Amino acid sequence: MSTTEPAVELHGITKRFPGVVANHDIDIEVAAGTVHAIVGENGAGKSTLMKILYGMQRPDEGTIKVAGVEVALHSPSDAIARGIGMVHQHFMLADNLSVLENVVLGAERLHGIGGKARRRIEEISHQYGLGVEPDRLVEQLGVGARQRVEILKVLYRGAKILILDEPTAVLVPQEVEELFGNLRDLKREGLTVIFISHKLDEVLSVADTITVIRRGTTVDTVRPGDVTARQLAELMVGSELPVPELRESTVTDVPVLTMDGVTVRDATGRAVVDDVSLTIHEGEILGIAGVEGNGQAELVEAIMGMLPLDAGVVRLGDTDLTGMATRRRREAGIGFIPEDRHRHGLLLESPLWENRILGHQTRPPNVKGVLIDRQGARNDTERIVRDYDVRTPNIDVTAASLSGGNQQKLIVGREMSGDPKLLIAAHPTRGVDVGAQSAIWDHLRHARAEGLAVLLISADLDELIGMSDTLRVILRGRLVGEADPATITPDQLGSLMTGAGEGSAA
Amino acid sequence: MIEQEIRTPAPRTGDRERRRTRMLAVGGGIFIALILLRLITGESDITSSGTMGATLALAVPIGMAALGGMWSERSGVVNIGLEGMMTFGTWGAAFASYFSGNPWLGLLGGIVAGAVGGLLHAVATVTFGVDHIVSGVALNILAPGVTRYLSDLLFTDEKGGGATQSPPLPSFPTWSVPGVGKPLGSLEKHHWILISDLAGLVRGVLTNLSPITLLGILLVPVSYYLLWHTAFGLRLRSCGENPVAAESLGVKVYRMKYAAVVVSGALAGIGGVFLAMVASSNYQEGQVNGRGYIGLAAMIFGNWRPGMVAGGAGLFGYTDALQLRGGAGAVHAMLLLIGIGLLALAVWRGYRRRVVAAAVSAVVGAGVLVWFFLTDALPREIVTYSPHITTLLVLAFAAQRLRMPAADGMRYRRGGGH
Amino acid sequence: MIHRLFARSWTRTLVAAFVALVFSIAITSIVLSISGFNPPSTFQAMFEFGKEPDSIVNTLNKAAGYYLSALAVAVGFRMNLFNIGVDGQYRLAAMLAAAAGGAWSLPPVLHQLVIIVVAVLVGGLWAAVPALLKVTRGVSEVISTIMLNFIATGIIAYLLNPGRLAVQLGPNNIGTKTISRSGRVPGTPFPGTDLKLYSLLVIAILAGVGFWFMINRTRFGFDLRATGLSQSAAVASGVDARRMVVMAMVISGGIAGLIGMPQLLGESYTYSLNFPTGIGLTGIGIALLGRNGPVGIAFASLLWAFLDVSSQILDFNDIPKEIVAITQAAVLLSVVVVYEVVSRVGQRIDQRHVAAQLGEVAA
Amino acid sequence: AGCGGKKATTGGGGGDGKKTLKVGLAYDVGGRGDKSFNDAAYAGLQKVQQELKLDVKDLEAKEGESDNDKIQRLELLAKSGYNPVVAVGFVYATALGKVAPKYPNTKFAIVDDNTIQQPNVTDLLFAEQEGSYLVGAAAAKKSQTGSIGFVGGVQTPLIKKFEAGYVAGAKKINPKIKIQIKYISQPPDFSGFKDPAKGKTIAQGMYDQGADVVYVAAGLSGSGSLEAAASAKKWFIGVDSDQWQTASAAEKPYVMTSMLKRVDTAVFNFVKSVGDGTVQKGDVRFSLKNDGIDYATSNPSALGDMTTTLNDLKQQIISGKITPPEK
Ligand SMILES: Nc1ncnc2c1ncn2[C@@H]1O[C@H](COP(=O)(O)OP(=O)(O)OP(=O)(O)O)[C@@H](O)[C@H]1O
Ligand SMILES: Nc1ncnc2c1ncn2[C@@H]1O[C@H](COP(=O)(O)OP(=O)(O)OP(=O)(O)O)[C@@H](O)[C@H]1O
Ligand SMILES: [Mg+2]
Ligand SMILES: [Mg+2]
Repeated sequence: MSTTEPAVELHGITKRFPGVVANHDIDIEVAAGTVHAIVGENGAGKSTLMKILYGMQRPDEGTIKVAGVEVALHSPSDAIARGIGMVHQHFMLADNLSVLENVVLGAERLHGIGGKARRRIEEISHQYGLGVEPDRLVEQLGVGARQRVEILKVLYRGAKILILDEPTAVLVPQEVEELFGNLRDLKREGLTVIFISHKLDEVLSVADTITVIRRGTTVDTVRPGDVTARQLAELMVGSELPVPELRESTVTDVPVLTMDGVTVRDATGRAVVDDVSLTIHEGEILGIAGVEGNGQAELVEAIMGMLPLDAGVVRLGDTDLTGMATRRRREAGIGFIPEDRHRHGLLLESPLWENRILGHQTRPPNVKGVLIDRQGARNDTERIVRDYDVRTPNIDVTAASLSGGNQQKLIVGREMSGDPKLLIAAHPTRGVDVGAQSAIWDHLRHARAEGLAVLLISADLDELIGMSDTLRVILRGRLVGEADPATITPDQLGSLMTGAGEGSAA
Repeated sequence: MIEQEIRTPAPRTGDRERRRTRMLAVGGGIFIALILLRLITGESDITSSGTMGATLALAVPIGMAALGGMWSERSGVVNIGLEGMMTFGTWGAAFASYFSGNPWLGLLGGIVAGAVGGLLHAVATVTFGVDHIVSGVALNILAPGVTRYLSDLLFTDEKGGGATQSPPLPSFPTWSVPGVGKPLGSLEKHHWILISDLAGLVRGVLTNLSPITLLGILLVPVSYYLLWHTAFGLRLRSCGENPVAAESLGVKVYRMKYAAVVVSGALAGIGGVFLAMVASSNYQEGQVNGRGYIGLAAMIFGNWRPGMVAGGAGLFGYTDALQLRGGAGAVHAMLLLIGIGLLALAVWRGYRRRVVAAAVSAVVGAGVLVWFFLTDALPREIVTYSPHITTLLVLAFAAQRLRMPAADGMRYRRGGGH
Repeated sequence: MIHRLFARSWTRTLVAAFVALVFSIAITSIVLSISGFNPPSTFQAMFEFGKEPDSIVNTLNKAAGYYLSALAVAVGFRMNLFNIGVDGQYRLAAMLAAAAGGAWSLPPVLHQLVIIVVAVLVGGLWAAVPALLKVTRGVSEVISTIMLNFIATGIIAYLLNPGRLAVQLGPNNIGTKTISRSGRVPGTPFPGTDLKLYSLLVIAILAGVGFWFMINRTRFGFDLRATGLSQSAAVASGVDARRMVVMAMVISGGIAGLIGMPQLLGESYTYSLNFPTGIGLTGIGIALLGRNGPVGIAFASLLWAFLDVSSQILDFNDIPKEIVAITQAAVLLSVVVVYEVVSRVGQRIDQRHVAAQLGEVAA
Repeated sequence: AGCGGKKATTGGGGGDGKKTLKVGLAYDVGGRGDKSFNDAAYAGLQKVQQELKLDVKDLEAKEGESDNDKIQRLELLAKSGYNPVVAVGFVYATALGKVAPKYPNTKFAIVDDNTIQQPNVTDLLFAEQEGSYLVGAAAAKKSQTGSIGFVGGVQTPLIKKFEAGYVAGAKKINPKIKIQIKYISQPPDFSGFKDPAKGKTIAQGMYDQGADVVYVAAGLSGSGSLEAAASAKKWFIGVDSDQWQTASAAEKPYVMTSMLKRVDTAVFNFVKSVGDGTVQKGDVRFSLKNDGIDYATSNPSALGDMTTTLNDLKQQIISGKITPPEK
C-alpha cells in the first residue's frame, strides 16, 4: 500500500430510501494515516454514507475505492476483509454475551474463541490503554466501557481504516478526551480514522480534515485551522445556529414536584436511585446532569410510577403520588417527553391522531366516558400539527412515516396539551434537526413563563446549562452536586459528572 | 416471542462453575428427597430401575423437542411448530425404515423429514419475515394433513398399514452395558437405603438402551459444546441476542438462522423417530400427542440451556412415568414431597422477608399436606395429568430467573439495522 | 393512484387474501396432480357438495364456533398474549354450563341466560389462572395454557362421571343431564334441508360486533391495542400492564366460554363424550388467518368451515380428504407471507407519499 | 323429509335386492387401522365384499367433529343409494336419530348403542363384560404372583365395562388377587387409544410390580403393551380381535389369549340379513351365547388345560348362572 494513495475515495455516491434521498452525489477523499471528520446535522446522511462504506448498504450510484482499488462491498465481511472497521452510532453489542464473545464474533478464524483470543484482547487492550476485561458480560458495562469494547472489536480484526459514527454522543468530556487520546495513538500506528460528530469543538481539536455534509450531499472540505466552530456550524446548517438560553428568571417559591429520600432498587438489591431529594418550583427548569446510566432513567420512571419506590415520597403540589399508578400521575398533571421516543413515546404503526390519544386516554378531548372521541382527538391533533409545526400531509399517516424531528414535535405538542403542572423532558432535542430544536426550546421557555415546572435531562451539556434555572448532578443514583448554570462551563460540569470533584461547585 | 412486560431487572448470570455445582446440588437433593419419600410411603417404584427406564423413554422425545426448540430460539426463531416437525419425523422414520427394511435408514428418514419441517419454518420466518408463531401454527396444521395424506397413498396397500398408521417397522437392537443388569437388579431388590435406589437409577439408565436413547442423551452435551464452545455456536447465539450486531460483524445471519431452525427440525425429527420406532413399533397418527408443546415448555423451564432443558424433560418424564406406572398411589406419595417442599420454601422466603410469597407457599403447602393425610389415593382422572400439574407448580413456585435470548421472536430483515 | 389504493388497510388485506387463495389453490392442485387426482374435478366436487343446503347449514354452524374461538384468541393476540388455552376454557365452560342447565330448571329466557352466564364465567375464571400466574409469578402464558388444557381435560373427566355431574345417556355414552326444553334455543329452519341453523349464531355476530366496538371505540380497546403495538409505549402512557394481561385473558376466556353455546343450546343439550373438541386450537389458525380483526376472522372461519365440510365428499370419491389440511395450512402461510410483502410495499409507498407531499424528497 | 337422493336405489324387493345392494359404513374416530372395532368393522365389510360380492363404501370421521358432520356423512351414504348403512360407534347415535327417519327404506345399523328407536335401525350390542370375565378368570388362573393388570385406553363407560368384567372374572378364581388398573387418557382426550409409547410404559410398570398377566383394552396403544410383555417375558391378553394373529413372531408366544368382540361378524351378519330380508330391528345382542363374544384359543400352549375351566364358566354365563357386571 503506497501512502500517497488516499485510504478511501468515495465518488458520486447516491443512496435513495423510499421517500428520502439520504445521499446525493457525495465525493470524499480520506488520506491515509489521518483523522478525517465528517460533520452534518441530524439526518444529513452521515450514517448512511458510512454504512455504505462498511458494506451494510449498497449505494444506488457511485464508486468506492479503498487504497486506490475500486471495490464492490456486498456485506460487512467484504469491508472487514479490506481492513475497514466500524463503530456504530448505536452500540452493536449483544448484552447477554461476554466481552470476549462480542469481540471475537465473526472473527473466530483469527485466534479462535478461547484462551488465545483472550490473550490477544488483553494485549490490544493494554497496548491502547482500553482497560477492557474480556470475561465480563456486556450488560454489566457502562457506556464508556462499551464504547471501548466497540473500538477493541475493530482493532481485533486488524482494521486499518476505522469508522467512528458519533462515538462521543454518550460520553462526558473527560471520556471524550480519553477517546481522543486513543485516536491519536491509533493514528500514530498508521491507522486511518473517519470520525463523525456534530460537536464541532471536538471535531476541530482532533481532525486533520473536515468534510461537511448537508441534506445528503458534500458541501465543503476544510482544514481545522482554517475555520471557526461558528463558520463550520453555518456550513453545516446553511443558516445560523440556535442557542439554548433562558432570559429572566421566572422561578417562584411554589413547589410543584417534591421528592424526599426516594430510593429505587433493582432486583439484585442495588440502589439505582439512592436517597434522592429535590424540589422543583413553578416556573423553574431543573436540569439533571449525569453520565448516561447513572440513574436518570430510573429517576424519571420513579416519578412516572413505572418503577416501584423502595423508600421515599414523591409529591406533586400537595398530592402524594407515592404508590399511585402512572395513569393517575399523568392525570394529576405530569407531562412526559421520553428519552426514547420510539420505545416510550409513540405507536409507530398508528396514525398521528391515535398517537395524540396515547398517554391521555382518560381525558378530553380524546374520550367521552369510556369511549374514544375520534372527532375530538382528530381536531386536537390538527391543532397540534398547526401550532407545533409538525410537517405532515395529514393526520392519518402513521407516526413511522414522519421524520424524527417531526415525531418529537408531535410528542412535545401532545404533552403540552394536557396542561401539565410538571413536564419531564428527557433529552427533548436528541436526534432532532436544528429547526425543530429551537422550536422545542421556545416551547419550553414559553411554558416555563406560564408557571410550568420542568425536569430536564439531557446529555447535551450546552442545552442543560443554557436551559436550566437550577442544575443538579447525578452519579451512581445519588445527587452529588449542585451547580449554577449561570457560571459553570461544560468542562466543569463534566468533571462533576464523573465524580472528579464531589460536592458543590459554584 | 412475547415481551416480558412485568419489569424485573435482568438477573445476574452466575459463572459456569457455580451453575454446575448448583445443578448437581439440586439433582442430588431431589434424589435424596425421593429416597426419603420411598422410605416413608413404602412406594418402592419411586426409585426403581423400571421407573428410571420409563422416565428415560418418556423424556427422550420431549427432550429432543426441547433441545430442538432451544437451537431454534437461540438463533432468535421461536419454534412453536415442533409438534409438526415431530409428526414429520414419525412419518419419515416409518417411510424410510419400512420401505428399506433398515432401522438406521428410518433414523435418517425421520431426521430428514423433521429437517424439512424446519426448513419450511425457516423459509417462512427468515426469508419471508412471517411471524414465528403464525408459521409454527401453520406447520402444526400442515403436518398431520400431509402425513395422513401420504399414508393414505403409501401405506394403505401394505399389510398392517392404513391412512392412520404404518405397517410394523423394523426395530433397533437394544444395548445394555455389560455386567450391569444382574448384580444391580439383585441389589435393587433389597430395598436398601440409597444403595438400592442408586442401583435402580443406574440400572434403569444403563440397561436396555436403544441407540436412539443413547443418541438423544449424547445430543445434550453435543449441543452444549456446539453452541457454547465453537465459533459456529457463538455466531448462532449472537443471532438470537443481537442479529444487527452479528450482521455488522460479517455473520451471515440468515444462514445461521436457517441452520439453527433446520437442526431444530432434525432434532424434533429424532424425537419422532423415537416415538415411532423405539417407544412403539409403527407410525401412528396422533402419536406425538402434544409432546412438541411439552418440549417447548421444557425448553422454557430449562432457561434455554441444554443441561436445564434436559432436566425439564426429565422432570416431566419422571412424573409421567410415575403416574403411568405407579398410578394413584405413587402420585399420592408425591403430595407429601410437594407439601414439605412448599413449607420449606415458605420458611426460606420468610427468612428472606418476602412475607406474601412465604404466606402463599405456606398455605398451599399446608393444603397439600392436609390433602395427603386425608386421602389414600388421588382420583385417576386427575392423576393422568400430574406431569402437567407438576410443570405448572414448579414454574409457579420456582424463582423466576428465566432469560430468553434477547432477540427471540424478533422479525429480522437483512440490512434492517440503523 | 396506487398509494390511494394501498392507503386503506382493508385493501391490503383483500389483496393479500386473494393472492394467498390463488397460491394455496395452486399448491393444492400440484399435490393433487402429483398423487394422480384431477384438481379441477376435485374442486368442483367440493364446491358442488359445499353449496348443498345441508352443507351450507353445517358450514355456518361450524363457522360460529370457529368464529368465537378465533375472537377469543384474537383478544389475546391483539396485545401479544398467546392464549393457547381457549380449548380447555371452552370445554370446561361448556361442561359446567351444561351441568348447570341440566340441574336447574328455570323459566325460559332466564334458563338460557343462566347457562350462558355460567359458561362465560367459567371460561373467564379458568383463563384468569394463567393470567394471574403470569403477572404474579412471571410464568409464560404459552406454557401455562398448554398445561391447563390438559388439566381441564382431567377435571372434566373427573366431574363427568355418573354420581358426579353425569348421567348415563346410552349404554356407552355419558353426559350431563339433558337441558330441558325451557333452556334450549330452537334452531332456525333453512330452505332445502332439515338441518337447522343454530339460532345462537347471533351470539357470534354480536360478539364480533362487540369485539370491533371494544377494540376500536373504547378506552379499554385503545389500551389493549396500544399494548400490542408497543408494550413500552403503552406502559409509559399509563396503561397498567398487569391489569391489562388479566383483563384481556379474562375477556378472552369469557368469549371462549361462548364457543360451545350454539351447539349446546341448539343441538346437543348435553355435554357428552360426543361434544365437539379441538375448536380452541383451530381458532388459533383462524385468528391468524383473519389477522385478528372481526371481519377478517369472519371470512377466515367461513372458509375454514367450508373446507372442513366439503372435504367429506373427497372421502366419498376416494381422495384423501387430508388434502384440505394442506390447503388450510397453505392459505394460512401464504396469507401471512403475502400480507407481509404487501404491507411492506404499502409502508414504503406511504413514506414516499409523505415525503413527496412535503417536498422533501431531496433530503 | 324428502328422500332427496339423486340416484337413490333405495330398497327394492327382497328377492333380487342382492344385485342392487351397496353397503355404506361410517367409522368412529380412529378409523380404519385402529386394530380395534373400526378395524373389525372393516374386516366385516371386506368379507361382505368378498363373499357377497357387494359394492362397499367406507367413510372416516374427524376428531372432535360435531353431530352435523356425522349427519352429513350418513346422509351422503343414504342419499347416494347405499343401503344398508352401518354406523360404527355410539357417537353416531344422535346423528342416526335424525337421519334414519328421513330414509325409511334404508336399513341402518349402529354399533354399541341402542338409544335410537326407529323401525329401520338395528342396534348391534356386545356383552364385552362376558368375554372380559372369561379372560379375567384366565388371567387369575395363569398368574403365579397373584397379581395381574388391566390397561384401558380411555376411561369411558365402554372400556370400564371391560374392566368390570375382567375384575369380576379374576376375583371369581382368586378373591384375593391384586389387580392393577390404569387408563392411558381421559375423555374427551381419546389419544389413549393411539399412544403405544404409554401403553408400553404402563404395562412395563405393571410387570415390574409383580403382575404377570395384563389385559389391554386400549386399541392401538396395545401394541406397545405387547412389546412390554414380550420383553418382560410375561403374559399379554389382547382385545377385540385375535391379537395372536397380528403379533410378530417374537411376540406371539406371550399372547395368552384375546377377548373377541366380533364386530366383523355383526357387520357381516347384518348385511347378509338385509340381503335375505331377514333383518331384525332393534337390539341384536352379541354375547357368548351366539359367538359374538368369545375368547381366542389360538395359543393353546399358553392356555393349556385352562380351557376346561373357561368353557365351564362360559356355559354358566350362557345359562345365566353367572352374570358378569357391566360396571
Ligand atoms: N433504512 C432506512 N430506510 C429509510 N430511510 C432511512 C434509512 N436509514 C436512514 N434513512 C433516512 O435517511 C436519512 C439520512 O439518515 P442518516 O442516518 O444517514 O443520517 P445521519 O446524518 O446519520 O443523522 P444523525 O446525525 O441523526 O445520525 C434520514 O432522513 C433517514 O430518515
Ligand atoms: N430501517 C428503516 N426502515 C424504514 N424506515 C426507516 C428505517 N430507519 C429509519 N427509517 C426512517 O427514518 C426516520 C427516522 O429514523 P431515525 O430514528 O433513524 O432518525 P434519523 O434518520 O436520524 O432522523 P432524525 O435525525 O430527524 O431524528 C423515520 O421516518 C423512519 O421511517
Ligand atoms: Mg439518526
Ligand atoms: Mg447517524
